[in-house]
Amino acid sequence: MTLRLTATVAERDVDVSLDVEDGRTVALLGPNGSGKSTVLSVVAGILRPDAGRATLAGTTLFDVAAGTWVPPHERGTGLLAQDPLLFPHLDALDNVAFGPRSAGARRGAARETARTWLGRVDAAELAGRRPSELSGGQAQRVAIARALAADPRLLLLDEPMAALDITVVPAMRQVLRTVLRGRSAVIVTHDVLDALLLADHVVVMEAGRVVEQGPTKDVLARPRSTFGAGIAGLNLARGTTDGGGVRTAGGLLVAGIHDDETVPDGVAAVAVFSPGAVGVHRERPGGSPRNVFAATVRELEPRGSQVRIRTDEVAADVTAPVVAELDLAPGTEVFLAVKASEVAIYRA
Amino acid sequence: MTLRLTATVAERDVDVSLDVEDGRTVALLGPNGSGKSTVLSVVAGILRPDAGRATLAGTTLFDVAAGTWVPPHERGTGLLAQDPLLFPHLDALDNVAFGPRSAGARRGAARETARTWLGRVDAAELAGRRPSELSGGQAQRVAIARALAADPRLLLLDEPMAALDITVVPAMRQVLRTVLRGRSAVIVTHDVLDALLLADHVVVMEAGRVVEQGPTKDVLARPRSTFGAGIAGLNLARGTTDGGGVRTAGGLLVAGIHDDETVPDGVAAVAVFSPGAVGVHRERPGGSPRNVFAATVRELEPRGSQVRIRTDEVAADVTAPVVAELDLAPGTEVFLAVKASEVAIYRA
Amino acid sequence: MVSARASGLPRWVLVPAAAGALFIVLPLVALASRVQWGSFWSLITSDSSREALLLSLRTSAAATVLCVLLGVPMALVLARTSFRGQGLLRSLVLLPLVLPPVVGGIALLYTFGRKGLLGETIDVLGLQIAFSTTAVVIAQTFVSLPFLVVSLEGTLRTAGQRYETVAATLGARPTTVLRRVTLPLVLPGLAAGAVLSFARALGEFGATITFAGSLEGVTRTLPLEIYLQRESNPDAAVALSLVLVVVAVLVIGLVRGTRGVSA
Amino acid sequence: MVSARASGLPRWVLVPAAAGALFIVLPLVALASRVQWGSFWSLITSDSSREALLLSLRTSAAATVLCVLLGVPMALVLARTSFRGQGLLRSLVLLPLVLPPVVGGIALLYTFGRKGLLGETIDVLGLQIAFSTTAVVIAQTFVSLPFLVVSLEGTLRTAGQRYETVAATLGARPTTVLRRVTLPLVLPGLAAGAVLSFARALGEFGATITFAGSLEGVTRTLPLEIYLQRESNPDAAVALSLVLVVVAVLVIGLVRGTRGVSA
Amino acid sequence: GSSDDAAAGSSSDGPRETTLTVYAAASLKSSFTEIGAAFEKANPGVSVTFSFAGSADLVAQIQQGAPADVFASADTANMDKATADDLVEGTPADFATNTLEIATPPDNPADVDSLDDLADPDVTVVVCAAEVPCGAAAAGVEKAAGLDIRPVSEEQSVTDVLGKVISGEADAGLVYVTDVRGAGDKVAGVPIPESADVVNTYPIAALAGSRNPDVAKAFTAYVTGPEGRSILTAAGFGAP
Ligand SMILES: Nc1ncnc2c1ncn2[C@@H]1O[C@H](COP(=O)(O)OP(=O)(O)OP(=O)(O)O)[C@@H](O)[C@H]1O
Ligand SMILES: Nc1ncnc2c1ncn2[C@@H]1O[C@H](COP(=O)(O)OP(=O)(O)OP(=O)(O)O)[C@@H](O)[C@H]1O
Ligand SMILES: [Mg+2]
Ligand SMILES: [Mg+2]
Repeated sequence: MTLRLTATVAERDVDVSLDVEDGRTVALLGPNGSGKSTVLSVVAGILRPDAGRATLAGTTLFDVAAGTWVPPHERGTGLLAQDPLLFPHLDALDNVAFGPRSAGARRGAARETARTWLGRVDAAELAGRRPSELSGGQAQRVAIARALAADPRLLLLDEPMAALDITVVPAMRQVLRTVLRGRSAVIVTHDVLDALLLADHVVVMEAGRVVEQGPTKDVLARPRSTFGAGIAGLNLARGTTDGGGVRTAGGLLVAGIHDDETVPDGVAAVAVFSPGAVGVHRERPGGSPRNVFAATVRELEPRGSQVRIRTDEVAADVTAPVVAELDLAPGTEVFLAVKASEVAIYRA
Repeated sequence: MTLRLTATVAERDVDVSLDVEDGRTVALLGPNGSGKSTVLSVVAGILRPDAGRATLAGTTLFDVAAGTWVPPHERGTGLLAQDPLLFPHLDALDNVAFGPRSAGARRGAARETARTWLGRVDAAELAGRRPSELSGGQAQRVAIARALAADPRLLLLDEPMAALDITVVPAMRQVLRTVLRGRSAVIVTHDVLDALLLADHVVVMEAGRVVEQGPTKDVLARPRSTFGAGIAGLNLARGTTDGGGVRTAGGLLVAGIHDDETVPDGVAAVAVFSPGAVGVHRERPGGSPRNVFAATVRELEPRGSQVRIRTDEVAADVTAPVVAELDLAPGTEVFLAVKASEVAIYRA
Repeated sequence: MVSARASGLPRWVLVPAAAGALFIVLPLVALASRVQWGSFWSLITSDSSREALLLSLRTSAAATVLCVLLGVPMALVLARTSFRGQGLLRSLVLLPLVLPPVVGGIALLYTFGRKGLLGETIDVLGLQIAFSTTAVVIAQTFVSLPFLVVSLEGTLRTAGQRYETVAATLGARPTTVLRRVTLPLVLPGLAAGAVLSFARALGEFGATITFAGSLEGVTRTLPLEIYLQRESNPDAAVALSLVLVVVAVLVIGLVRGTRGVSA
Repeated sequence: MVSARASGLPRWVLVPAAAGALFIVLPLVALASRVQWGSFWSLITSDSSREALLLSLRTSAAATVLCVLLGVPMALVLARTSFRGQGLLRSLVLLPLVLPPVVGGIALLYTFGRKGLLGETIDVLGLQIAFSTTAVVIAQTFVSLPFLVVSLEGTLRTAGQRYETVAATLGARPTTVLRRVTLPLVLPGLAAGAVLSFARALGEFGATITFAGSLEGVTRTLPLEIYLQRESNPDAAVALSLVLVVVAVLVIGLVRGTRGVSA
Repeated sequence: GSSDDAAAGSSSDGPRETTLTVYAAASLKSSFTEIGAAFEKANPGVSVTFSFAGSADLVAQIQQGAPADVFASADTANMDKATADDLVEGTPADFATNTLEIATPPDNPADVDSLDDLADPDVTVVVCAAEVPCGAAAAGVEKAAGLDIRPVSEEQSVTDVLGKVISGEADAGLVYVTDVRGAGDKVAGVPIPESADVVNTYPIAALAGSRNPDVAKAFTAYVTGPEGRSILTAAGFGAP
């Protein structure tokens, strides 16, 4: 079930091209409003693009130029939308049984299937409830079961883990892993763990365009887009090569180690470094670090044994004693230092 | 604006008692369906409890026994519900201006206020859009702005960060910190960071009951409930004291260090230990660790430089090289070892 | 996920609502107060009254079924598609409401009558519509259909089509979506429309007398009987009207009770 | 957050929908085909016709306003509260639909007439209601009110009250909720109800002639004029009916156009 | 009480604008409109307005205090109701009569040329219901002729009978002579001698509640007088 898609939705300023290889899962990442749900809608057939075409396993889903349009129910795609939208007049069981019944199963068989799926998402005891009697997370689980029970050839999941409490997320991820095995799927998520654990490929969108894509590990290890770096938890500076570093639009020079020493000056490039490599000082440090930036602390995020210090541009991870010693708090003026040897520079 | 609440909602099996001190923020945590949204609904006045009473700053919100019931719009409470539910016939600006206008502001002034709030949640450019033209995360931001613009005495936020992309979450948290300063609030969340960064107190609910509450740091450091431990990222075993350890219902004995050595045997207690203190082995280890459990790996979660190994009961954090060396994958049978000195035992 | 009846209506709404209710109920009370209860029973159990009542119930039920069969698709097309001339069509559908019923009857005569537009076709088919019970049903359907279409279209628009879209992404064919999602969701509106249609059919007079005539047991429905009685015995007419009213209340109550309109 | 027209209706729905449309449109065509266009113009511009038309428009507009003022609160009370006897009240509200209009007119006479239930009260107030233009408006309101109430109640139930709840938590008083949330949300349904009421008022005949009489310029609306014309000149009656139809289409189209019912 | 000032307004001071409201049976519409116009011409300062409806409607309205000055009924039964309730000033005067005739479509497809033909089961006949005056008359004629007519419909009014005949739906109908004449060339009339036995009488009366009793009396006199008579005769009405 290979999906090949190019589509333009002018009204929403979305213009993408995307492939999902047979049996693979693609994680679709991007900031709010970047067009992720729009892409899923176009593939599912509930939104007509202004241009483009798509094929699934060789058969055309739509082709604007040729005037072809396969209606949603004939596409073999299954969509879990961002809003659970359970049918209010059916109980949870019949909601989940809706897909199998639409595919032609008898009532009894469809309910059996539905019961199985409800069990897998740990919602078996909700079978008889109306959607209005479910909590947010319970509704989301039922919606997941409903999407999976329809057993589509291509599964489109829009933030499946939203509203789930963190104690069930690992189990749900386990369920999805099993379901996604050998099936083509696109999964929209805001959680890097979902991308790492569920997806083979990552596609990053910003402002309606694909800004980066590739195998999950590569994208997360060497992000080329701001959002990619953000989700990977890395710092990223974008600019052009200048000697041994990257000069940003703001004029700052970030020194680092070139991926490929033959790159000439003036080429678009990114400098990427981990928050763990950033030192925090109250006074401007002397000595070895080639990169020192003045910044204001915005937020302190405890992360296990460490604390992430967020400034406007750069994040740094330090240990709790350091925070106490430097008396860091939101608003504190600090200097951030990174050794050039910790900064990876490569073409953007 | 001190809130004192006791309420029973029989139909949903919810029975809680909850206080919010003047100017403080309480984080309400708990698994899906534990009754968090129900509590907020009761306080906001959109759900009538079967018993109980509530006062805000001394004035009664409701008192079932006395037959008192203050309607929602006279309570001075503001609710951001789990579902954004923006008014479909108003654009984003007028949605946000709805609260100020209801409070009596003129159209112009209300719009001015609304514009400010939209700006603060980074949604200024969405002012003219209808809700149907917003992405999920954009709608959530507008809903947050709408709740905040109403400027209530007591703010009730149900999963405010849901649907937001991770790059805006820190900024939004910053906004909420500012707003919550000096204001009484209850915030429902699934993210421990929200609790840590926004709340003074934490209340943990399970199955409609409050199972644990206290200052945020205490609860997260020494959780007494399974969910509390789960959200704090700690392992927890519940049982009764037995010599130097805790005997679980399953018969397992977890040895550890007693908080209070004078506790007799047979008292309800919990044993808590961090995933970092858990060693992972392919063969049953000999030597010092007093606690060794056989388990099956369910999931590997990369976490920065470490990998969290999840089994059915216990989580362990190890470094990536260890994973490679032991050839860990979901399904691998392992032995988990914890030194008794790393296990804290205290009364539940 | 929380819904509650706690929010409430402004109090003052009760004042015009009560005024409206009085405005409708008072005339009914006035009517009831004029009934000569002594002769009431014998009057309404007379053969002709009973036959007229039964005929009315039968034809109105048939007309309501026809209205649902034709009107639901019409409302769907008006609410869920868009095409040129849709606005005009929507207005045209309303016209039987505006047309004085007698003129509606004339129009039906011109269409289905012996010398009407379709007269020959119908003759060829060997059907005899004029002066038959079928004609009564046609007349009632003609005047009642707009009620169902208009009120259902409003409900369909208010309900939106989000759930229909979801159903399609789950693989449901349009017919399945219609049967298992759209119709159940708009059931309150459909029931309201059907009740309106039934009530209108039950009270129908002008088009029936013009198009179908008035023969006891065949085409003389209760409203026609009431008219006739009024010429000779106004008291009987009032009494029969009350019977009509009571029957209507019963039937409507029954339908509401079993279908659970009061959500 | 995605809505689309892409899902679509099953094709076969078009068949009964077209049948229904034909069923309504054909008689209108038949009617139009019988009009003697030669004398049409002189006929419909005659003084009495013009006066009747203007009177009809004025009174129907007034009746529609009254229907909205009384009917919206009634629909709200029926849809958003629950009390004992609500089912009965709902059925009672439907009754003007069932009552043959002439009987409705009699009931109104018994209520507002000089010897009616309220006759003395009204006399004391120095008002003369029966046989005046006011009486026409009352008769039209009486028969049209149920349309608005029933169709709006259906829409209110379908729309649910989630948004009303949200508005209350934002500090909006019930009146504000009503004005800024409930009414805007059910506007399509309200417009549909108002159109139904207006159309019904425009076509009203039986209750008017009984309760208000048929005085030229005062109470003789277009349907009454049509009825009278039919006694002497059936062609004129048909021509006038067409005028009524065209006026109705225009007015409805105008209302729809400005209020944007077609969402 | 209210009649005094109105009377004062009209009697002595010569031509002041007076409005006379006449409640008349709908079947009288053409002739009474004509008579009204003539009356206005003869009495400057007086304008006549009509309320036309079924006789039963009109009586009900007069009983409820309708502001009527004159009532002209299409039958004696309804006038009797008004008299019984003391609504009438003086005694009603009969001003016209009417008899039945067979109406057929212009081409007379069923070849109806006598009352006997109506008993033929192949002929589609409509008549008025026995409850209304024209129906009572039809029943009388039928009885007098000793026939058994099986109508397909017993209509509520003459207009309804005519409607069925004009549209060709019925082959024949029993209506009044005046109706056949009023319908012009849309129907053909077949006179029936048996109808002479069953004559319908039209009474007129000034009403007790009139504000212009003098003018009301003048109008009734005008209708029963020669001017009214000639207009009525032209419309096909018989003399009382
Ligand atoms: N119905 C609509 N009409 C017009 N514009 C829309 C509509 N729905 C969404 N948009 C706009 O299109 C863009 C893409 O929206 P989309 O819903 O695809 O974003 P997303 O990536 O899913 O965001 P999120 O993470 O917030 O769900 C956004 O700018 C949004 O405002
Ligand atoms: N309208 C309702 N009628 C009956 N039961 C309900 C209703 N709404 C929720 N419940 C039930 O009440 C319990 C508490 O629900 P609530 O919405 O408060 O949970 P929650 O803690 O907010 O969960 P989540 O994290 O999933 O949002 C759940 O078991 C739920 O199924
Ligand atoms: Mg989205
Ligand atoms: Mg919740």
